Amino acid sequence: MTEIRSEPFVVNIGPQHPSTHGVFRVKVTVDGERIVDAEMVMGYLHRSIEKLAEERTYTQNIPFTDRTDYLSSMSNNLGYCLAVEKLAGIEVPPRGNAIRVIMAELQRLASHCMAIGAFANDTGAWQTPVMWTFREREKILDLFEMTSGARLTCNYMRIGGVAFDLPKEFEPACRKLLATFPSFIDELHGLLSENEIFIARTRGIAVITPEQAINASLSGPMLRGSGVAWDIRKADPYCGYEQYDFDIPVGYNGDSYDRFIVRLEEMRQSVRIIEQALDGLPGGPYRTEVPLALRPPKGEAYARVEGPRGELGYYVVSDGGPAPFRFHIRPPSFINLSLLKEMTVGGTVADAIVALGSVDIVVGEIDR
Amino acid sequence: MIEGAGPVAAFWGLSALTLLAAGGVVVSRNLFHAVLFLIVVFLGIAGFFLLLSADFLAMAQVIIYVGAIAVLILFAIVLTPRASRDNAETRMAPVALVAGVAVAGLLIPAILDAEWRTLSSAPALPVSDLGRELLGVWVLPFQLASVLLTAALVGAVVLVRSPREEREEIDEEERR
Amino acid sequence: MSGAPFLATEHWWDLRDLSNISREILEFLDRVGPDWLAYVVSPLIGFVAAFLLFVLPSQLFVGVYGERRLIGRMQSRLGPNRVGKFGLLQPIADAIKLIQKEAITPRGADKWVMWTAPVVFVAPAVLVWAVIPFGPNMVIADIPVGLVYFLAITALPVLAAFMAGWSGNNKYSLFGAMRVVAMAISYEVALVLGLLGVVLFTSTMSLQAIVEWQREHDIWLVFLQPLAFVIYFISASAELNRTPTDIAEAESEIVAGYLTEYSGMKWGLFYGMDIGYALAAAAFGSTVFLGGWSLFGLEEWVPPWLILVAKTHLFYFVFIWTRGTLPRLRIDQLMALAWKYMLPLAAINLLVVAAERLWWHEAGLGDGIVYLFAAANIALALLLVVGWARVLGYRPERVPTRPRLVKHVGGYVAPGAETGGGR
Amino acid sequence: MSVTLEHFLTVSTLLFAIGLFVALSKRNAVAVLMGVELMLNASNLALVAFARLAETSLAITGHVFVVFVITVAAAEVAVALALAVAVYRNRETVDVDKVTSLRA
Repeated sequence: MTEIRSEPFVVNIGPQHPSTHGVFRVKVTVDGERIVDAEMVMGYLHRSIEKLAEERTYTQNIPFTDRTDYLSSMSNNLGYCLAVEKLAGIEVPPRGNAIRVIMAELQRLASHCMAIGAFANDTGAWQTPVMWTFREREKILDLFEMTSGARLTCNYMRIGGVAFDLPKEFEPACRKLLATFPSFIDELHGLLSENEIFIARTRGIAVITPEQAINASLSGPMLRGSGVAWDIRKADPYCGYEQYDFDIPVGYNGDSYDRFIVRLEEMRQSVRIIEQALDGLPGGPYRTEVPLALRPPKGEAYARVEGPRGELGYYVVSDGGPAPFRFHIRPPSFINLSLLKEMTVGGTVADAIVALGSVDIVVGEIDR
Repeated sequence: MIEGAGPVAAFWGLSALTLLAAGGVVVSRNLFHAVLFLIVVFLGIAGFFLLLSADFLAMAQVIIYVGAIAVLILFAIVLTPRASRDNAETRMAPVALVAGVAVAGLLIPAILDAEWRTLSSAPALPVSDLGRELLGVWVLPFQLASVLLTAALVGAVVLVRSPREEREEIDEEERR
Repeated sequence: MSGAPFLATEHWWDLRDLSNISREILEFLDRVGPDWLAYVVSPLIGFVAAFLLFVLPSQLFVGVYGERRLIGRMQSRLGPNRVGKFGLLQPIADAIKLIQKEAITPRGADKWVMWTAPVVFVAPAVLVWAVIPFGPNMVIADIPVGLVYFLAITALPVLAAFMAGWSGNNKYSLFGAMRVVAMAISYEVALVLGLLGVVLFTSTMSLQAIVEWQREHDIWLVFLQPLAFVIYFISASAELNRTPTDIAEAESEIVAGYLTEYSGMKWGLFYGMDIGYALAAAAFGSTVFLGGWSLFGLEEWVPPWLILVAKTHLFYFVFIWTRGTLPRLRIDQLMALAWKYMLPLAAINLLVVAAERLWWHEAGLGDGIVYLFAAANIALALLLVVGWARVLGYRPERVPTRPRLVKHVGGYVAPGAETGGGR
Repeated sequence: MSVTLEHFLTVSTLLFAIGLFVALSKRNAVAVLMGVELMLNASNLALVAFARLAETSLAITGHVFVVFVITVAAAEVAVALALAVAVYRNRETVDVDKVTSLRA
């Protein structure tokens, strides 16, 4: 008796879809509600930043780094500046390093707020958690605007340090934020982590085993959610991270729920780091002077930073000219996405959306 | 015998609606439209029940026929995507036509010239009588109907479960 | 207390009972026009009064405006306050905007079915109000099967949703249509069984008689039948596709479900009538469970229809509240909830109520026994709601809600090896 | 003008005839089922008409029969559609003409 499968049909969780966090398409072959096959289609936001960077001087490339991952521009700036400083052998004064740490951690808080809000949206808690996280994120963006002049693409860091010193009113505003942030995290914890329906929707969805995570070279909350304790700030400290005392949150069984609680805990740790950095803020210059038409010696350098989404690497090759010969970015969300097929096949469409939300992708970074 | 301008107008309206909708089921070229016409027929019949002051039956008719059976038919159409949905007739259509006309031709004259012993005005039958009757004299058929429903339920599930789902169940038992 | 319509006074301006006014109008028409005129006009007056006085204002202002303001406040934002004073004209602005928007028919869509779907969706929304009693003799049609009439009417919009989803010729709307129908049917079974518990006690299905019964025994059915109330609330929010069960238009999953292809006033009708059904379910719920227009004797002074409107909006607020906070359940979890959880609870509730009723009438106990039944039923409800999940074998495993904190890098723990942290 | 039992019976017979035609002539099994539903509804109508208008002491039995007809019709629809889907799963068609061979 020839058995005819009820024919699966292809549904486009298409470029224009409310929960793909940007212009990103998943061609999902669906049999009933169950997903049989998922194929990603990317490149809608490709602006060939890496090619453009080869015609501009090192300092002119800094604004590009803001626009790759528009949700964590500070971390991208930091990554690029570290790479060029390693290439050109430039020393950064202690005050510059401390300000860089504060800014990177503030950016992590803002990005995680966005990630948790969007993830809660995908599970269906329509708009309420997102609005709360945005309210807190606004306070952080005000701090950025106060120091760098821009809210999203700050372009604040320069090779050899930071563009401007911290304004006088930054310290009190930042202290006020740090005082209220832990209570906000507890509020979110109460609203979502102990919510039966939220647990039912995210527990056991898109499970990634530690071996799978390591083989697919995942990084950031994806890796830590699966139980692997790995953080660039601890493994390969930069900008003086070794002075600060903080912990790395590690999940238990690598499902969407664990990734969510890892991000929530990371926000608490970032608050601790910022407090320590603010307390011990050294005086002195915030930047070593670097000639505009910097010509680093011939060679290559790779610097990596623990961005909100994972290991953010910058690989810069110089042929002695004013412009980099080759400029490459290691985008964490592009690599974290490589397991999407294993995560979604077998589940339903609703689970696929939750899985995609738990990866926390930024399409600007994927397509560069 | 139903008098009064309202009910008589309602009767002619409802019968027109029902018969036209039944015609729609026959004529419409798209199976989905046929089902919608069928639903209009069910609603027309519910209207007739209300006219004959059998209000519980009218509500039961709407809940069961429109709420469940029509939706069941819609599901059947959705679950058979590659089957032809053109509501076409088979080669037997003329024979069926003859059969239909014969049934109508024989019955209607018989109805019209038989003199029925009808009541001029009968009281409406309250729902409580229907309940008392169902669980009183008719309690055995009532139980039989429930047995029949369960059997039909189980039968339908067994028929439709595809081998793939069975394999899934077997794997689950092994895993547990 | 019941019997003679105690509020029907002769002077028409007595607003506590609007039937005085309609009676005046009908008498005037009888004197003036032919005899069938009153017959035709009386339902019209009923519908116009019900629609203008209760449905339209509460639907527009509580539904569109109130809901958005409340949800706004829940999300620490303001909600509409631009149009008119405090944003009160927002619903009207929405309506005008939707009317002049173009209603697109996608290519390959089934034109006829697509444009009859909103009509089939809207008609029952108005019919539902025919049965709900607003006052002692202020009900448009007090038919002896009011309860079953409500169930029949709420079965029709499910069909309209399927027509809308099917005719839109779009994969997402087909998903939405299938989900709506599958969910509505399974929750309707639980709803019918749950409401049977109520009918067993009041031994009548006419809504007016149910309200009278609650006034006579001075107890609201929500205390007597807590299980039926819980089942009614969950089934109603499932039938209306409101969060946490709004999987039909799950924005994050299937774009807008069966409404994906609709735009302009056609979509506006669906959106408006969604709120209409929610209000009708709230009104029905408050009539059957919260004593309808009676408030333990207060209805002599306060106009009864005001009491009903207040209760309806209170009920509706709970719908808004759940919509504002709870995430959405997956379709299979919902189905499991309906068949494995709600249906058995409704069946057990029915058995218990039948036993109580039999004992009440065979032993000829007085009416005071009702409070004992209420206490017993509430205890049973708590026991069952908590215990039934365990009976089904669902053990809430301890969910570690805090990750482990590790000082140093390197090494990993195999999953399940050690579950640290606590709830 | 008044409506008598004959009116109701004629409408019921017409509906029955249309149902018979649909059941016998349609090619799609689901459409045949709709024809059967029409016939059952026609009989329901006649039963209720008799219960209300005919001079009989057993008027309520008409209603009881209608309830039984509705339950049986529901069960019958469920099984018939299950059959149609099962046939579709194996022959990829629900046309009554094509499903003729009894071989597995």
